[in-house]
Amino acid sequence: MKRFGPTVALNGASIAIAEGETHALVGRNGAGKSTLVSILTGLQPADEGEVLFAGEPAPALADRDAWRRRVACVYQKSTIIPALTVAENLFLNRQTEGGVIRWRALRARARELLDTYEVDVDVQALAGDLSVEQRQLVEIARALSFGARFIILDEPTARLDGPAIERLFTRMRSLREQGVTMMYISHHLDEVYEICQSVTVFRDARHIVTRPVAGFPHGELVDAMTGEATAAYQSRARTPGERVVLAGEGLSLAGRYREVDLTVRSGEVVGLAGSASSGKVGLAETLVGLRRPDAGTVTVNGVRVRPGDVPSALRAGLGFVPEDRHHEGFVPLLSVAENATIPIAGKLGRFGTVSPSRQRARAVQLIDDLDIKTEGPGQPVGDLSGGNAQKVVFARALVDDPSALVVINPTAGVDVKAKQALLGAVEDAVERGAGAVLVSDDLDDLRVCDRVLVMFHGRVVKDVPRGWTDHELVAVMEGIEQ
Amino acid sequence: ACGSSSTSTTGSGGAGGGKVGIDYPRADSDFWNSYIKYVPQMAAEQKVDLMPATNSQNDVAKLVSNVQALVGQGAKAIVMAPQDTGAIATTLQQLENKKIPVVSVDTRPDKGKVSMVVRADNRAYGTKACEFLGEKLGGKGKVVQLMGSLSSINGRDRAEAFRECMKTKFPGITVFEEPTEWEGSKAASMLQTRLEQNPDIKGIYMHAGGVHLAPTLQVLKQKNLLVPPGDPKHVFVISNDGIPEELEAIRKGEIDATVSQPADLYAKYAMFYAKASLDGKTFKPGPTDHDSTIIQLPNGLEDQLPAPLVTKDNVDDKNLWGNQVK
Amino acid sequence: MTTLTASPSPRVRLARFRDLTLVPVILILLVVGAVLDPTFLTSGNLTNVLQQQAAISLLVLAEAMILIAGKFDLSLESTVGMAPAIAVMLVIPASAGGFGLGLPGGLVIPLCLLVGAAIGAFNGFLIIKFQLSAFIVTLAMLIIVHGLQLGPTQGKTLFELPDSILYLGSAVWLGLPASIWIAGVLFAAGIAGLAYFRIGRSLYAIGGNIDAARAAGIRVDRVLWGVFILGGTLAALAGVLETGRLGAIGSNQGVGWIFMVFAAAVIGGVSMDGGKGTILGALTGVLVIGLVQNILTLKGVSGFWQPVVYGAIILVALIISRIAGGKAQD
Amino acid sequence: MTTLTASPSPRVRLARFRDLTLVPVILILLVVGAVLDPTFLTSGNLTNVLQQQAAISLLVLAEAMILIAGKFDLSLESTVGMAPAIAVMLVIPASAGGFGLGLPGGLVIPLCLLVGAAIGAFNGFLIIKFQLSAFIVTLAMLIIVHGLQLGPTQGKTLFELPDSILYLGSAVWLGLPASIWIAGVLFAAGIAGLAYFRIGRSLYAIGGNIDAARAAGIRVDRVLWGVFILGGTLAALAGVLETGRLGAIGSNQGVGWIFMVFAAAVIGGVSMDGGKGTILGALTGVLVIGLVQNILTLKGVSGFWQPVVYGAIILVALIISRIAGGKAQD
Ligand SMILES: Nc1ncnc2c1ncn2[C@@H]1O[C@H](COP(=O)(O)OP(=O)(O)OP(=O)(O)O)[C@@H](O)[C@H]1O
Ligand SMILES: Nc1ncnc2c1ncn2[C@@H]1O[C@H](COP(=O)(O)OP(=O)(O)OP(=O)(O)O)[C@@H](O)[C@H]1O
Ligand SMILES: [Mg+2]
Ligand SMILES: [Mg+2]
Repeated sequence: MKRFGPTVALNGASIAIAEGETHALVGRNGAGKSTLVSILTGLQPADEGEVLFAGEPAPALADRDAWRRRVACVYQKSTIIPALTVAENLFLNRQTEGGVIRWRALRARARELLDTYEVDVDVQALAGDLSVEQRQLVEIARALSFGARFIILDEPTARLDGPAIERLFTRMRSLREQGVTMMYISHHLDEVYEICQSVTVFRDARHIVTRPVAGFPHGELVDAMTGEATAAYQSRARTPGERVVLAGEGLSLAGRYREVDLTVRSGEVVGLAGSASSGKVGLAETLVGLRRPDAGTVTVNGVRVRPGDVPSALRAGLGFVPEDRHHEGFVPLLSVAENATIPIAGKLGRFGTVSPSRQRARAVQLIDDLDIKTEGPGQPVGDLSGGNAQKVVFARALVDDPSALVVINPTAGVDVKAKQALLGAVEDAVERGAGAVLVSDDLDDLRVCDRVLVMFHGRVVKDVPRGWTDHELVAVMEGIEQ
Repeated sequence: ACGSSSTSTTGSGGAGGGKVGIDYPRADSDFWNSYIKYVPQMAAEQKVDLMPATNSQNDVAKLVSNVQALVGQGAKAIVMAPQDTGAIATTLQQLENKKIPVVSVDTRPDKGKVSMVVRADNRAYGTKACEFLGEKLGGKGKVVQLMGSLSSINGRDRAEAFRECMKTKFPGITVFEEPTEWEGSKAASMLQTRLEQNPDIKGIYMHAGGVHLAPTLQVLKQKNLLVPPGDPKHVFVISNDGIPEELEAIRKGEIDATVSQPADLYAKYAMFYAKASLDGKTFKPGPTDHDSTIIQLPNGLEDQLPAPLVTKDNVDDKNLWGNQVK
Repeated sequence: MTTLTASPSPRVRLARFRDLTLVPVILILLVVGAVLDPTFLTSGNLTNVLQQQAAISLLVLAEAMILIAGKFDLSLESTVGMAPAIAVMLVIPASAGGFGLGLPGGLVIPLCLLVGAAIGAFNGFLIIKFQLSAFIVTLAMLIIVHGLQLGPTQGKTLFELPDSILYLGSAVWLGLPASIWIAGVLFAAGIAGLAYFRIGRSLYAIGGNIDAARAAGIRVDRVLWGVFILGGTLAALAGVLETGRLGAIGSNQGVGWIFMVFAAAVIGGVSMDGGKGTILGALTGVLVIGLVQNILTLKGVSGFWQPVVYGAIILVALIISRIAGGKAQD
Repeated sequence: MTTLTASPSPRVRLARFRDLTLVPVILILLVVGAVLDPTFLTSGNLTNVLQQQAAISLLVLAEAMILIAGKFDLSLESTVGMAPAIAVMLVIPASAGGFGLGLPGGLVIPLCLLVGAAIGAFNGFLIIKFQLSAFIVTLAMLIIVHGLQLGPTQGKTLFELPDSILYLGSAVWLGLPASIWIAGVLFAAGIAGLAYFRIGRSLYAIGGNIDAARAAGIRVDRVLWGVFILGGTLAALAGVLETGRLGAIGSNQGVGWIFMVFAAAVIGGVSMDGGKGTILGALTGVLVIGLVQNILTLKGVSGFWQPVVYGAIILVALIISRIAGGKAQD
């Protein structure tokens, strides 16, 4: 049992993990998974109940070393320290057994560790300079390096692309062969089927079911998570209009992408795919004005927007969901209503005022539309679960009925049902006449697209129409086939 | 003798009556601390009904609010020592409107009515110090002036008088001026640096013995310059204030002189004139019965108390306030 | 999904009163003051407290806005003395210590506000355009601006002032000093502006997450720059009020205020980390500090021990606002 | 797999020298000083600069560690005066202004360090256990601690000091003032401790991401508390050195230092947001400030304009370290 103020995060939940198995924990956003992780790793005490390792009671909360011998973890929230080097992050608080730190030896150990996981990162680089993916890989390498016999991975793949996920799975399989026990949390259920032997479902802070994965139909698993019959998402068919709502011409940004042209029509969803560092995110961020291109122009709704200027893009009718919600997505201390309505603050009252009642009304409507689970429009977004915070960011993108929508990795860390809601929201907007660009590492997301532009080393190499198979698309993304 | 006549002021609570409010300017210098110690003693001697004192910590804004509070609590006369002589004008105006007489100690407000200013002439300090050093050095050489805060009128008066006197009477002497902000740490650093640059410095004028004395001696000691007056390496030091430690240093021959700023007389005559103004007594310019002169100011009167120069010859004089404390 | 065992309203309702955690402290001070000294609760004395705090409260208003936007300004305290001093020197004749430019005396307040705004603009320029640390830029500016007063005035007090600059700080309107009215109106504007206006809300967004604010289309640089300019202007106005109250401009007018300004803002609930706090809260902080000073003065606590009592009361107020506010402070 | 398009080495190599961005500034100052005054480059003068900065440099060392750990301590400056004053009063007779306890004079330095440590421990207690804002707690403590010096001494300067407390600040060892040796050794220890020891590295982890530090098994509270205690102790030691240099303990010893301490640390590259900067960098900051002061004194710049020159040089140093460091400051 775990409470946070009025919120019950865990309510009589229990989980038993057999030695040597890889055990999946699934559930909707806010089901209490991460809370359980922090209790199992000794970061927080449970209000009621106890943790047992191999039948023995867990060590005292203060004895961090004892906990770390028993369990290692990749937390959902980054535990990287940006101002320190990769090498030091890997061996944080165990740089030396005692005595003086020998940096050269430490770097060598770090190099070796990263090599075994094929992470190509300079160990002397500052962790803050790494990309999101690289940071995640460093965290995984660190967790696996403790030599603990029990490892917890809380959504390790939410920020990884296909090949990196594959490498992680290879690693997990070999660990399991060595008898290591793992708890694996993910919102990608196919990963659960691929790597896990048994699965536990949490819902509304309670334990629902634990079963072997084999012989647990996908549909039933989803139903157990959502508590109701849920159909798989069906992307809708539509015919794009003629009007160009978003266009980029001759865009180049040194080190990211080169000479990209792109047009999005009203009623069209254009996907942007590519492996890590292909430049897709950089391109999308240029379209919305977060980055200033070295060359080229961006046109929204026929208006040429000032390069690198978000407000002018928004004024021209753009809405967007940034890559990292914590970084650019929301202001944690401000309420759901306020976060969602920042772009239309000027329209919620006269003479520069913001009418709280109109703001609230608009927010209630968005909360309904996107099915955001919150105490009310007045709750700070910082208190929401990850998926719901992401929905608030979506709400902000949609609040001004944009005619062009750019969404970057919109479903990272979002549960099945929320994912459907978010993709549905994109499609709804497009049906209302908007055009959308959808950037994603998740091939499932890209299925809603009318066509997918594949980028490779900073160039658009192929325009793939609807109807592709995973295999075909991955081949293009990896540069194997043009 | 004081020219006293009895033209009683109206509304001041009548003769002989009324509480006196007092504000101390600061509590972080030895001179003022001695003054603070003398005040209750002198008040008791002269039977002044003194209210609990306030302290404006060298902040004129605090002084203004303190005075408001004192008046609010029923003060019929105010003794203050405004370290910022301009910014008190409005307050003095208000006090005049309320017919509350004001005695200003140590500083002379630029504007606004005061019934009496009790102070020694700070320009005279600077001039005395200049003359002392000039004569000892024979009209040539280099001297350092460790100045106080440039934002204080007394510091500025001493500095200007010293500078002008040197320029006119001893043009052969080079003066280095160090703005120490009444800080010992700055004084030590600046003096040390200046002696490094000009090892032939032969005289030092310290604006405040309380803060400058120990650092100066420490620097001189470090440079092996703390030698008796006969020695050619001797540096002549004249201080200001006349606290007991300065007198002790004069006895030991570490410094040569000081200008004794009479903390006891400040307290005594502050109380005297406060009571006198409540009693309705008034005064006229001219010499007084206590070796001082009252002069006329545009906005009141000023009693210029004597500030003796103390050297080895008269350092044991019992009348020096520095010999009376302990 | 979150299951709510309790109704959410108590939480929300409490949050709304978080600005007012100092109100019990103020009440305690009023009672204590009344018990200790009969003068304390008189309207004359309370008016004095308000008048004495009027100028510094404008600095607290300015600093609260700057802190909420996630920045820092130490140089405000030097502006309090320097802006009116320079403005006055521009209009008075050289014989009275001015520059002798002979500008009309009526210009002195506009000039003063302009000087304040210019200082704020320069701060903003360095901090926003050069991306320098706000703390250290404004620390350097604190020193420089004070020097820019000492230099031209040669450390002297300016006491021959044009009437126009004396008026606001000394006039009485409807039985209350004008400075109280001015501070009151500006605080009301600040409270409303930060609660109900788009521009005010954007300060919270910028202070809470500057990247998110930028991504949401707020013109972050422009807003921040505006806040610095407004801050400098308010500090200059505080200087005008203080000048009128004191009748002259001393060379250390405003010196040492900034610590009290921060203390007032922070015990009033404004976070040093940005994005948190209200103008109303900051106002309660000013009042607490003013009342404490007044009581200490009335009781005539020895100047030597005053700081101890004073600091201890700030600590206690801090602890009370921590307990009532319920959240760890940054 | 992620491939880095550009070779990372130039960037990394630069980062290693980021501590030293002030070295060009120091070189410029040395050249400028030498040109302006022939005394400047003499070993006597440079020794003086180091000796004058020895005491304040210990505060910078303490503050740098506290800032790196993501906290704040303003009260250090008051400890510089209060710790030695109280220690001295404990040992000298009542006739010389002491408490008359008659403790042996040799105890004065240990007592002084103990007082400093106790102040640090109290700060840590309020900040860590009560989770109060470090800025405002230590601001209140700045006032209180200073009051705890003013109260017992009644604002007087303590002139009659035991020899033991004068020794360190005035002795000369191997031709250099002892205080330079002491500061040098402590800085060397600080540089090594923060670069090569787990406890030192844990300060960076705590300042960089306190939750991550906790998850990595660092005993965050204990380390932070230790840093505050160490900070108070270093401030007390600075007080001992300053007392020896000045030969007396004035009632405003240390007052006003804290701004310079922050300026030195921040232009030396220590971030106000925690987790960034080095002790070596902070040391270069101290040197810049010391050299600037020395040059201003040698040139005899008018006291009225000194602050302007001084502040402007800090700004320029800040801009240079910003450009050389390449990153936006916080
Ligand atoms: N520190 C906290 N303070 C208040 N509420 C919290 C805190 N941490 C978690 N919660 C709440 O507890 C509930 C469970 O959160 P938890 O993070 O365990 O969910 P989760 O299952 O990991 O969700 P996700 O899939 O989005 O990661 C949520 O409602 C969340 O808002
Ligand atoms: N802040 C940065 N500074 C310098 N280079 C960067 C930065 N961010 C990304 N890069 C580099 O720019 C290139 C393109 O990055 P971009 O993020 O656009 O690729 P991406 O396709 O979005 O990759 P991913 O799918 O992994 O997010 C990569 O080589 C990346 O390492
Ligand atoms: Mg989670
Ligand atoms: Mg990317």
